Amino acid sequence: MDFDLTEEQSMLKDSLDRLLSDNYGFEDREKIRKAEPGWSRDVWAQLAELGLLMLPFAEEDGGFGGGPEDVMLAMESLGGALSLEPFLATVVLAGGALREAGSDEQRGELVPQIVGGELVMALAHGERGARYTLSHVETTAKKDGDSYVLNGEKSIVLHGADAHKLIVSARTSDDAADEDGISLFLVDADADGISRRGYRLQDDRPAAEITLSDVRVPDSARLGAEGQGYGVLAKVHDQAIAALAAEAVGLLTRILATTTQYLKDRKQFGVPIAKFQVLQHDSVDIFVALEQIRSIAMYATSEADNEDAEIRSRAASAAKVMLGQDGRKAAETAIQLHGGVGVTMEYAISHYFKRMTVNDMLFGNADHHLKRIAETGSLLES
Amino acid sequence: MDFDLTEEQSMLKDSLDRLLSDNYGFEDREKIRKAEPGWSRDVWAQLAELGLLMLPFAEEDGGFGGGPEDVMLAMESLGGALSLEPFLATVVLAGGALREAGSDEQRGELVPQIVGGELVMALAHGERGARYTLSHVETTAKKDGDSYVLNGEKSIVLHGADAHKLIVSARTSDDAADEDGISLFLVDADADGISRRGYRLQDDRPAAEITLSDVRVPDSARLGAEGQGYGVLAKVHDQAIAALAAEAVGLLTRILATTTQYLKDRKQFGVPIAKFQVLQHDSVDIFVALEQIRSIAMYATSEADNEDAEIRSRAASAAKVMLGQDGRKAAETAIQLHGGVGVTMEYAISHYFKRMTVNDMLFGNADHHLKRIAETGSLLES
Amino acid sequence: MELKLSDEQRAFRDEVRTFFKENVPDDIRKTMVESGHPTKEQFQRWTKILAYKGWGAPHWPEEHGGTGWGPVEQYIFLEELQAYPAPAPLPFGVNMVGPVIYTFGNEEQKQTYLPRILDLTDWWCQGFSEPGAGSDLASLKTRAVKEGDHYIVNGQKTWTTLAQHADWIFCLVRTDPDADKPQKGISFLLIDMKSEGITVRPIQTVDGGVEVNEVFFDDVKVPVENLVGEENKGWDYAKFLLGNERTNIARIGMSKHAAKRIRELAGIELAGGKPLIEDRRFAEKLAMLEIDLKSLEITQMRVVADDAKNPNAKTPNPASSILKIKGSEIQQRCTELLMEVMGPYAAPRQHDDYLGHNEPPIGPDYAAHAAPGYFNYRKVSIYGGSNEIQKNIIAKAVLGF
Amino acid sequence: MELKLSDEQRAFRDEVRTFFKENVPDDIRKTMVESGHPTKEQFQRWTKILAYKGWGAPHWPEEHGGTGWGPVEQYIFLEELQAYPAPAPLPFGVNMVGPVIYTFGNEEQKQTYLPRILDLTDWWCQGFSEPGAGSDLASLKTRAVKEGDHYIVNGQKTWTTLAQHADWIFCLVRTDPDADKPQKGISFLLIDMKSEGITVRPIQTVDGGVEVNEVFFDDVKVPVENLVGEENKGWDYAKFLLGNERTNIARIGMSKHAAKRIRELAGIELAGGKPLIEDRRFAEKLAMLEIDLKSLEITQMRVVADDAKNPNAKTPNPASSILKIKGSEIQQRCTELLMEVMGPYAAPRQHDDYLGHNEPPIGPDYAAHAAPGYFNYRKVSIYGGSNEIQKNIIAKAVLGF
Repeated sequence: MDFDLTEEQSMLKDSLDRLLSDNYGFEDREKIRKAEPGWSRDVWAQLAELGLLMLPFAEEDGGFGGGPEDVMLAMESLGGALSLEPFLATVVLAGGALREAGSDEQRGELVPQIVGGELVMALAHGERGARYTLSHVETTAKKDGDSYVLNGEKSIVLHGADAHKLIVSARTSDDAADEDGISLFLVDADADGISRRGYRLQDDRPAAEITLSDVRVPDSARLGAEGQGYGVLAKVHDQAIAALAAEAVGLLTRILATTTQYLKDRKQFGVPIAKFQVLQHDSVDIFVALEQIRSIAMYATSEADNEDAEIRSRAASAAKVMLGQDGRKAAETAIQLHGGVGVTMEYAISHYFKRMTVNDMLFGNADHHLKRIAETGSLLES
Repeated sequence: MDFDLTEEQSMLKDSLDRLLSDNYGFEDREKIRKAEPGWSRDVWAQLAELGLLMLPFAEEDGGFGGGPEDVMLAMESLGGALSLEPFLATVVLAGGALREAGSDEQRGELVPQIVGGELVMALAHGERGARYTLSHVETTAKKDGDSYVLNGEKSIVLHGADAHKLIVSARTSDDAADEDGISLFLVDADADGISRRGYRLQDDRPAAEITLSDVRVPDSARLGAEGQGYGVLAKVHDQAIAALAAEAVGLLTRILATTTQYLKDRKQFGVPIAKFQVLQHDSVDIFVALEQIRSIAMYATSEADNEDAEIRSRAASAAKVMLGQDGRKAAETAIQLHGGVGVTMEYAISHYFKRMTVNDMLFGNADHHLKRIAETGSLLES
Repeated sequence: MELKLSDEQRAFRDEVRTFFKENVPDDIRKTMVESGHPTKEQFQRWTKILAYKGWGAPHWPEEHGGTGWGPVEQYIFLEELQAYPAPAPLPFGVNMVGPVIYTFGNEEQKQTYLPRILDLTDWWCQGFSEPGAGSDLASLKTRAVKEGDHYIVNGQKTWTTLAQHADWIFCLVRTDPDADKPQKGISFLLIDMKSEGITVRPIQTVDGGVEVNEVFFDDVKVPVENLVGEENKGWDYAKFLLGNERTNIARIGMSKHAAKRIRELAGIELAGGKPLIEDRRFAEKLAMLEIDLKSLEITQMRVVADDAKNPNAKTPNPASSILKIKGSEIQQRCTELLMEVMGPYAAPRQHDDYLGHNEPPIGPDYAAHAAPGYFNYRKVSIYGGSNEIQKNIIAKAVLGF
Repeated sequence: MELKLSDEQRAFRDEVRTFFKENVPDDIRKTMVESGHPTKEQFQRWTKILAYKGWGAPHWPEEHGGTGWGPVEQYIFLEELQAYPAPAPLPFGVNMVGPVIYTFGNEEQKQTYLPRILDLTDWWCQGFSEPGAGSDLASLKTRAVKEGDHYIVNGQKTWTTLAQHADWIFCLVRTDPDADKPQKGISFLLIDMKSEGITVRPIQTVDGGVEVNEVFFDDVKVPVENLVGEENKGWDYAKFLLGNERTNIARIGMSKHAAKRIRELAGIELAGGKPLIEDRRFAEKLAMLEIDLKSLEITQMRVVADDAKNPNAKTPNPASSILKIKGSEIQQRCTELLMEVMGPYAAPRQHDDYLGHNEPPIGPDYAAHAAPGYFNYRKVSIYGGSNEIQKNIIAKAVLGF
């Protein structure tokens, strides 16, 4: 039982927070989100320089040798700043698949580029027919000599339009929703046969629809064993959920601070509206949600590397349920407490609200994960 | 679209409210509940005299010829007084089965006795294995010459210990949970082979466990066609739910009045606690629940005689869901607003809270009815 | 007690329903179904159709060009309209300034403005709110100083809905800054939006749209004949106007349409290989929504019936006060559930305003407006007196706190 | 960050767990599982077992007969105890008056009272609350007038838990009615319940039990040596006592046991022919409860770890303030869900108090206490500072309102 940061972690967190407060204030972020590509290559380079992009990679691959806990600290700070940078896409999602399934050669080539901030990657997994079923893959990879030919459409790929390399899930055997038969492939984003349509999510994060038409990749581009991609995807998604939970702690910390400050500043009929008990208690509800989500984020993080997939994924599901319920409710409350200005784009609070809303749609919403937990027995026995 | 009471209804309601306020105040009721049989034969006689027990019976049977709306008015007033009288058991449940399935002869014999207050009846339907499945009947009725022999156990029969006559559901064919094959029988409560164990529900209403061992009744005791009892039971239970919804309006009206008065009277740190905005808003939530439940009670009542069983039962289910959710929540809020005294038996509020709680357990709880509605399509198209 | 419509009422409903079916242009209905945000041209075209039928102002007396309908007919009309769905008459002219003009305005004002409201020849907007004032309307700072036969207006209004389309704005302005109470010394002015010195600045809302605006007045000259009623009595007219606002605040018809659409689309979208509507949790959430909506519909009918019975009642039916609270909650739940139907496809942003777009949709073509609708509808528990304010009002007026 | 126990902590937990397994009498565990209301004899028997082991007062310093454990050990002990489940040491002696005596009492008082608290030779009860005072403790009216070597006490206390079993009561009494503030002029007295002039009147609670009482004082003579600390300084000691109350307020272990039992019984009770636990809605409600509980457990651990790190911190970890709110909500949801498991069989009332009954059960034998437990647990969001008060405290202390 230990909740202290190491000295290294404290220092990194301080540096990161300073970097973000200097370069990622609301006005900075407004400029970034309104321009292409929707994130800041300059900030990304600074994050690389700070060592943030190396955190979860193994030392032998050129990383820092950290773990989910370090990602948690990073995501919390990035969340506080409402970051639009490709950290989740590159380091957590694609990077996670690389860590989990990449060969020595693959890691040796790519990790240093990620760490250096030169390589942006994306995990191209979602498909139109999947909704939240992780094993739903219709994209096919047909073996042809010593290469594979990929065909299919990938949807809502985070940072898919600006990634240099994609990790694509494709079916090498079995049927659409089977867990067996999914393989992962490293694909250059500008390979022949790939077309991408970039857009923004409701909260301004960049994403893309990606079509693969007869995209040919060599055997060596396969990540991990053929047909065994599901386990990798499951783990990576659980880790991504833990990361979103940490992000939510950052979001809610800022939501709470912004809201209480607003209530103290805003006067009506001559008194600060913070004097109204109902508004105070609503703010307390946000505080309670923040602290409870902080706890569940720690839980999901502490299990994120667990090799027992059931324990790991139940912890992730528990966190995702709370984000979608308590987290979203808290964000809605914050909007309500802000009144009219809360529903304008001119106040930061609406952007936090949208991030919290969109996060519920990623990697399975609250209902999806509640069902998953309910179907797998008690959460308390693990 | 018309929400006015007729002159007759207004007069009856006024008389009933006067009778109850004269004879059924909290102290009166305390005496009644603490004695046997747990209700007042004296008040029952007065209710009969007032004409309350004749309301829903046909004029040709000696009744008033009223309908669910009249029952609604009666139940609302009885609910306000937290009545322990066998109105629901005798007039709504058993009386309903009699109205629906009784032969001219059966009605001709029994209705006048009910109307006169001499005959208390109970519907002996529930069984241990049923939970909330209405068609679950394991009690058997075996044809033997020109009589039936009944065997089985009936459970949580409202007013079962003090009823003079029972209407017993028993299976004449098919299997435990089938809708077909259930028949209804009129049985003298002191017939050979019947043993009864009386007790009180958590809110002090009398109930009983009833065992039938080789209870022999003549063919003429069958109520309605053989094997066709389910439709009767379904209708009667929908009507009982509408009656409980009306009762809840009475309960909540009193809960709201008691609570707001308490907040105005109770002082802490020198000021009435009614000054606290949070407690005011909590009271408003009770008010909102009351008005919404008043509306849904009207809906269930207006459909309670509908021959389209689906429309009728969906309206009843809608009401029951609101009673179990909004109604119970409002009662819990009232307890919380009362603080310590709210959890003592010495304040009326705890008794209202218990009635509201127990009502959720009768005739299917909120979850049961929500499932029923969700399975049968939209509520809005009817 | 009879919850169903009378034969006469049913006939009226059928007439209204048939009229919508035959007269609402398809493109306008489509816009209502998809986004709920008609264009200016669509509003104008549809209002002219309504006005031609004589239904431009459902609750105005006949002498001013209204329908002369009672509360029940108005209720039926609006419910049917929302459920079809078709755009409701724009409230700024018909619900707000119109009744002020025919109640407090002079003959010339009535002649000039009322007919042009009915067919949307004049698009009005509302100049009440000011920055930082919120529910404390009376703290307004916009000044109007009389100089000869004009007022010179300076100041700023905000939350002015659809001001970008407006021809006229009705404003509360301070004409006597020395009055002993902030409510005194306020006047009610009608101002031509084409006047020199008016600037409209759009406020982008959380859904990406520009529904509201700031309106700046910089030495704007307003003829004295544009004063409604008496100078410094504007607060009375404003209270009258706000008192009319509760008409159809529950928007049952709109939520009914939304619930129907949720059910329809949840029958198309698949979750785990089966239509989402067959998912028990989803189906139960929708059922719960419908139960609350059914109950509120009857609450609304109780209020309407009461209004019809007591047309001049000073104190409204206590149940009316919950229409705003429950109505807005239900509307919000509709937008949330619709968003949930889309699953991940509520996430992509497909346009930045209400003007539509030409690119093919990402995911299903009905997904684009789901999240913006949810974002946008956070407003319904904020505006028109936030739900917290509504509860304060009930606590005082109904519960006697 | 490490959420798991260290090897050392795990060893301690195993020791505690083994001790309970080997030493909690079966009948006492059964009572805890079924009703959570041990009899007086059971409390006494169990406390003697704990005391014999040296664990009578988990959080007292060793010099007074306590364990000397740090926050982490205390936490583990209580969690394991609740989860077993076994009765927690009665708070009135061990948590409340004991620390007041060893902190503010004189040597003779320590010698006299502390050992008898540890093994429940003396059963204490609390005389703080008075009728109509609620959270406004300082408004107390019970008077103590010094006459020679006695105080003469007159007045009334209420909400006195288990006073019917008590040997002693610790009371706040007003010794100086003319003090300039109500908090001044209050003294802290220890009163023998056998004293002449004391009457105990049970208050029947909503569950039918008699857990609380009114205690009347009619010219009760109390020796002056029963004064703790200084006269008129009682308010300070009371504040100290109340400040200790947050120990284990979340009762995670108890809720864990409850969740386990709900799951077990929902596996037995059938709904529509299948175990209730297979009903999706029920299973999801239980899962939701477990998620909240898991999260609160970690919040509790954060607070415990913080306490262990900063044993003398003046300001508690802000997260500690939510333990009461969420802990009580979760306990209430446990009682509600357990009641729901019983379906209609939660309705029959099978006894009027905690003393058990000899009749065969109506329905399943585990149903009898479900509804009373639900009724009774409404109190946990009321007592010890209602959840509304807790939110006021957070609003002020944490959010700076």
